[in-house]
Amino acid sequence: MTVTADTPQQIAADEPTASRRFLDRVLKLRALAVLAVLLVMLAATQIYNSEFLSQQGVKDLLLNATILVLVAVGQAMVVITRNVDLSVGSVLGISAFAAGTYLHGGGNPLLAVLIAVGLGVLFGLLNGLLVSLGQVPALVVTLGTLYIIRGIDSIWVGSRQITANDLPASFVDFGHDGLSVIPYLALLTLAVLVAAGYYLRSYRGGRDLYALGSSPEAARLAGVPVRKRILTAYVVCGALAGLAGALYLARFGNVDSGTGNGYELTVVSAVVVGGVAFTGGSGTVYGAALGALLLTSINSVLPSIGVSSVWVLAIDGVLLLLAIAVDRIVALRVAGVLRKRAAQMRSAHHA
Amino acid sequence: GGTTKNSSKDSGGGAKATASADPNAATKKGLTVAFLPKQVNNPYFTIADGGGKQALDALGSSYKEVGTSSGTDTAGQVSYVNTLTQQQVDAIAVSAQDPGALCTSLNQARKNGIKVVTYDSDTKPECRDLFVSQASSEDLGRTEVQLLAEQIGYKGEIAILSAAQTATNQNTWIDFMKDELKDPKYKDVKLVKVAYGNDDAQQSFQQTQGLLQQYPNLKGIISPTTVGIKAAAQYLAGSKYKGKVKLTGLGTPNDMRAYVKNGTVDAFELWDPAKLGSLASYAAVALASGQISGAEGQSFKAGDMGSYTIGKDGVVVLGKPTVFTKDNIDQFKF
Amino acid sequence: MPETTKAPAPLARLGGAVRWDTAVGALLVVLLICSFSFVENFGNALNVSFLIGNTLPIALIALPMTMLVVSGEIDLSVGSTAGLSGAVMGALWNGGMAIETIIPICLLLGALCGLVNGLLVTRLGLPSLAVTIGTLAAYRGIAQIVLGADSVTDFPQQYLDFGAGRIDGTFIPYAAIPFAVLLLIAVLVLHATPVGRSLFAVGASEEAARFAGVRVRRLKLAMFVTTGLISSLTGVFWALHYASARYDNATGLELSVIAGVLLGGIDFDGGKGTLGGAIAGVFLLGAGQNVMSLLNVSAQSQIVVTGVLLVISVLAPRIGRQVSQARARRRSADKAPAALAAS
Amino acid sequence: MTHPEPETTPVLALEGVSKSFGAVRALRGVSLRLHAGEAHALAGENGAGKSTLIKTLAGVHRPDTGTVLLDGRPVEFHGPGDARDAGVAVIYQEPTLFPDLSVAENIFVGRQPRRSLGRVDHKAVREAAAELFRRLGVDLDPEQPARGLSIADQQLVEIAKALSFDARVLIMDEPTAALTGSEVARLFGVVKSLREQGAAVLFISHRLEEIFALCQRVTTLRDGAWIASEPLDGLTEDDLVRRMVGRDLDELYPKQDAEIGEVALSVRRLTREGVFTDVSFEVRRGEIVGLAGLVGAGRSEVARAVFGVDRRDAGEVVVDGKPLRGGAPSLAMAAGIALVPEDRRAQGLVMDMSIERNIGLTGFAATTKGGLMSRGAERSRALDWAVRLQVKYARLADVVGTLSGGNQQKVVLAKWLATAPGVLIVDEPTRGIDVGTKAEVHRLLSRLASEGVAVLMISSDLPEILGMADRVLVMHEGRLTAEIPRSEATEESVMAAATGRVRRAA
Ligand SMILES: Nc1ncnc2c1ncn2[C@@H]1O[C@H](COP(=O)(O)OP(=O)(O)OP(=O)(O)O)[C@@H](O)[C@H]1O
Ligand SMILES: Nc1ncnc2c1ncn2[C@@H]1O[C@H](COP(=O)(O)OP(=O)(O)OP(=O)(O)O)[C@@H](O)[C@H]1O
Ligand SMILES: [Mg+2]
Ligand SMILES: [Mg+2]
Repeated sequence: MTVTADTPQQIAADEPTASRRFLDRVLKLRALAVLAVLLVMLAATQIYNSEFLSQQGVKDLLLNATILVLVAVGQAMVVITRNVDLSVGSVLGISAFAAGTYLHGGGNPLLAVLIAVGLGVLFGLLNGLLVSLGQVPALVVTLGTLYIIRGIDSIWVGSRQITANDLPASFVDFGHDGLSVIPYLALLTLAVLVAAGYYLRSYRGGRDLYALGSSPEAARLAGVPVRKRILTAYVVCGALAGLAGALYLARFGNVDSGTGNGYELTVVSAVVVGGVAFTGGSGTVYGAALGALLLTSINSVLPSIGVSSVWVLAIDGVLLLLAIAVDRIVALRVAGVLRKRAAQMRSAHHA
Repeated sequence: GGTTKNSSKDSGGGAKATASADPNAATKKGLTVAFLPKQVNNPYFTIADGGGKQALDALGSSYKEVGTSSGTDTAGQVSYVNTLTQQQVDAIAVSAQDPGALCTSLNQARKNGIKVVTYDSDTKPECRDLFVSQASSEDLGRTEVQLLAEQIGYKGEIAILSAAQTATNQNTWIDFMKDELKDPKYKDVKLVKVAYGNDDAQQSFQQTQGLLQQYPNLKGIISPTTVGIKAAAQYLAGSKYKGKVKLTGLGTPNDMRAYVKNGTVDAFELWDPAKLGSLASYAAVALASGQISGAEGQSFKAGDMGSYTIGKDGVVVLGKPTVFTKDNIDQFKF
Repeated sequence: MPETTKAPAPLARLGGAVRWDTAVGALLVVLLICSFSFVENFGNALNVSFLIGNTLPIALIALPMTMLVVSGEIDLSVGSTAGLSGAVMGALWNGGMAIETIIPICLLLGALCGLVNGLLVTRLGLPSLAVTIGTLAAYRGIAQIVLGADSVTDFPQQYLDFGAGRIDGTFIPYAAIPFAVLLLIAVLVLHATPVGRSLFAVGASEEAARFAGVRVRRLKLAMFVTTGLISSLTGVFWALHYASARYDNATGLELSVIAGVLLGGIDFDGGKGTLGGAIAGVFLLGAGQNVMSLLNVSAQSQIVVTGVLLVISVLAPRIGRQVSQARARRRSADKAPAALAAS
Repeated sequence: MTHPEPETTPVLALEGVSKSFGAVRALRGVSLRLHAGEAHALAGENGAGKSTLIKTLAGVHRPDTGTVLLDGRPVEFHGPGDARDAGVAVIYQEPTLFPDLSVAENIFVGRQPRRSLGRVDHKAVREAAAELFRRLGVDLDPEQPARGLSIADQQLVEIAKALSFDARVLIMDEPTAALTGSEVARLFGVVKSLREQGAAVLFISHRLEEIFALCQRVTTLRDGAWIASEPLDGLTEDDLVRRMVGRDLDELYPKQDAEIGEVALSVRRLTREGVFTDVSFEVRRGEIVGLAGLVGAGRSEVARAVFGVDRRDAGEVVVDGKPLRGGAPSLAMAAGIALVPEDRRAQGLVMDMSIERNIGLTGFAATTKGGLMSRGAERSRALDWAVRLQVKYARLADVVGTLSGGNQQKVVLAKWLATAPGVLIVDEPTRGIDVGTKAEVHRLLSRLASEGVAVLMISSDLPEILGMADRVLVMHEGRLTAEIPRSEATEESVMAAATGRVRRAA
């Protein structure tokens, strides 16, 4: 899957100091590229349809993104360790329903959120234990738990559903109110995002996640507590999926046994578009969040410029391909430029 | 040469309903009727199938329900038909995910002596004995336009938020809606767009947002699907459009209660799903007892719902839908 | 990776004796025997033909998917490719084209879909997971554009009969015969030709394979094209088998294929597994579902069973290995009390 | 000055340790004592159990029997972390870096200096790494990612990592295998000063002169069994070899004179931008041409471009008078070229595949009948070469990753020699190979040359180049700087060209 010969890093290694700065810029550019695509898309839509970035429009954009961003942040942490959690959709569904059941006919909204998070932690723990203790492929295990949790959910929920009518008004309002255009849900998500980003960047635990994703064998030899770290990543991922479940409940006011079905593919796309490599060890949660924002924005943009929904799916897919392909082409070009520069510098040095 | 569409007109080939029926035959007891809804765990079908079970209990026959947990798993539905054929049930009541895909296996079942009733969503007529329709498509289509037009004062732009683009019943209703709009009294009402939310809460949500952004002057939305209307209502309730943009369509009272009460929605309609299921049971038992064969003009008794007559193409219509408003919604608990 | 350095030789040998793919095959046989004897209606020809017919689409795609996964790549767009070729088949049929022309066109289209995947992966060096998530949406979307809300059902009867019928007097669906041929070809290619060897090498270490003269990109491209081709074949079969061409045919098929292949012991890191195991895994899931339906197990419980099977499929060999490791350690500790005393 | 066994308690010791991997008994009742302030060498053939012993000391393996003693007290290390916490720093035979992390982070994983609130102090990490590189005299940017580092640089990072511990015990498993003279000298300087400060050192190398240069005592292993522990003073290289091999050594550089034939490989003005420029040379049949240079001079890159693994930007390669299209190793193989790459783990072998299949990977043409492979043919082809090269293995179906480092290298050689190449390019062919086998490999290369094969030998082992090559090419910073005939090739002349002190005479 990797093109060993032409990665930008390798070339950059040739001429430390000069290329170093260049590399820095390029790496930052990576996240910037997704951001740029996003901004251009939003701006173009706004030009086409002036309602798009109205107060309501901005609020909607942010609200649409929150749930996916939360789950994508958790997923990114797991993917960075060279694992994956496919069960997030199922966890989201079951914890949303659990919170809803508790709130049904009155209950403390805060406690409901805690219940959802708690359930998420529980499933995260289950996944984490299976993956880290069993040392088995995460893809299989979490595909298994995806089915198991979904099955348990539908057996438990049956045909029941939670509707807005069953929920306290304060909770439902929390789902769409905010500080002027910024919804509370978005603020909460932002806080989680920054916390996760800071932890990954500036704590030993966070750096360990990158290390063990980069090379599990080396991590073991370096004395990194591999199992503990993987467990942590899964627990965080589960907790965030649970939290997302609670927010889903508040946002949509409606949960049944199908909630969150198929969500894993969306989450994985967001993470991939955001530049988190499935081979582990690289990428950031900010990238993943941007990827999520891009994906949900596409789904807001297309209806609001009146693209027939017949076309939406195809355009979605093509845009996703474009996003990753452009990113890759830019990276390859930069690598080429760097190599030539190194050559020039060397011949200058030689002369 | 080759085989083209035109060269093979005589396709299909299911057992056509024969007219040999004895209206006075005794109602058999101890039959097994299997319900195969589009999707198990779907509240709507749970109510409908519940109605079917009650009727079967009353008739002294037994009920079972099987089905897929996804509403678009046609292959799954086919294999359930096959399983039921293997288990030799007496009749199958099925809500088809696809009008054609079930044909082979349903005809296979009928060859094995199993009666097939479709309800809620039909297959091609030659693949079943009877279709129990929730309401005439014409009624549904026209009344929804009437409901909305009234709410917006017969003036302004409207849009439709449907389910999947392939949903057969939705499309029939939408055709009738368009037809209704041709009436001169709707000359100021303009249908600007049909959007598809694929019966997914989130997609329906975003489609509603898109409609409102694309048509800032939108006055009303018709959503002839229970998932769509719920999602649209939830979005409107939390946005600045609440109360300003009217919403109607098909929804269940339980889903919509909160939005009717908080003023997001004035009125919407639906038939009683339990009665639909119940009628399907009566029809299935009547078929299995030999009282009817599915031919036009035959009639059968459906307990306290009275007697029903089979119409053209083997269709039995349940009746007119109920309109729910603030005033009557609390009387309905489904 | 840690396993390879830790797994000692005799255990590897022991692991070799009870390899997971063999175990899955055995499990399948046991399940079939039990079902024949104890489950009413299971054993009759009609049911068996249903079972095979319904599992065939998954098994078909599992053939190239196994090879692709062995080479370290994955294709999630198979269901959409199948759906797209079904949709195109429906649209062309509606347009009055002869079915004998339509089917080759659909197959070509499938190969093209695979080619697009393959080029994006091999030329641009993009991860196949990401690429095929993208084309999963794109191909399905195109199918929707092509056929829209239509559902085409009036294919010629002799073709529908081929898709759904079985050889008179037996339980064997007509379609099982071409499948058997393809299976044989696939087994030979993967396990007895240089191409297969190269696939394993590429999956286990792409760089080492390249240094050994394997034309990695070409090989992968060919695998993607084959996967697309077989997916479209499946799409055509699907439309005939269910007598219905719709844009959403075969939705979610990729997950069933992957579940089966995983259950059959194919390692998604590449470089490991056997086709026999993968096909056994696919049929184990198919037969399991058939039996559970006959036993009136609800769809929800079936999902749980599938999940549990998957988890066990990876945990069981692992636990087995650990148990035998512990036993080996105890044995060698017993053998050497003298050495301990000496220290 | 003699070095009797010190009376003090050893810092770290093994007593009667045995370790088996299934049927393979890698260690059998081995004892070893490491004392503070002493450098201890571990000698033995490939597969003797040296790396296994180290991994036992480091807590990677748990001994089947016997004990590990820390300061005279038995300890049980449950993992590499425990050993590290006890002050044991280890450089493993195969570099184990995190390719995605920066070089600096690689050094300090899990031990990063911290600021308030437990936050990692990124600046301190960077500076500490830079300081370590200064001490080692290495020109590496702490910020660059480890991905793409040459084997030598990787090894240097590993060394820096081990030094950063300020450990009481420093264990090094063939740290010098990839290094050239100057780096080795600097490493020894640092290690000596650590030892003088009281650290205990355990050192493994197949270059005996290094053992004599650095160490005071030596323990020899043979087939997993302890042979001797003794002071190095008074021991000769031959003595040591005899302990290791159990017999006297053949001549190390058995250069046969071969008849030099026509040009087999001709490389003209080959250029890969940013990597090497304008490289032209010829190799004739029967000739062994050495390609020397400092680490990073671009020798491996030239080999890769000739073989077609890397694209070339300009220039041409001609084999037996026919131009060779670039970009595909399969074409090069068809033209009769074989390349034994420098990184056996990443490039030479598919580590998860069996020995026979690895060797078989280059021989499909010979083992395929009617499109299908013959397992028998594959096996006998593999067996033939495994035996010729004296690979030590249990079964040919064993996964190649379980072999010892040196035996893995032999499998790579077998894999390529089995193709009966007309042009053989070997990149560091004897890295990590024990003295006995090294002589074997040399004899083999020599014989191949005499049979008319054109051999291009890249090596960082200068004596090897001088001992084996008919002609020495020297590269410096991506250019050929000298071509020296055997008669004039000396350590001085080659080093002068390699360091750029002389320009290639026009
Ligand atoms: N994980 C393992 N599984 C099976 N066998 C192993 C494993 N590790 C080592 N061995 C075997 O143990 C023996 C000793 O190997 P070891 O790596 O200790 O040798 P070494 O002395 O370091 O050799 P070299 O000089 O080639 O590095 C070899 O026969 C090897 O095949
Ligand atoms: N002077 C230089 N400036 C910048 N980069 C260089 C220079 N010399 C070599 N390189 C690069 O350093 C990397 C490492 O090269 P490498 O060490 O493999 O070369 P080598 O001559 O084969 O050495 P060895 O075989 O001893 O490892 C290559 O990518 C090469 O292009
Ligand atoms: Mg070793
Ligand atoms: Mg080199």
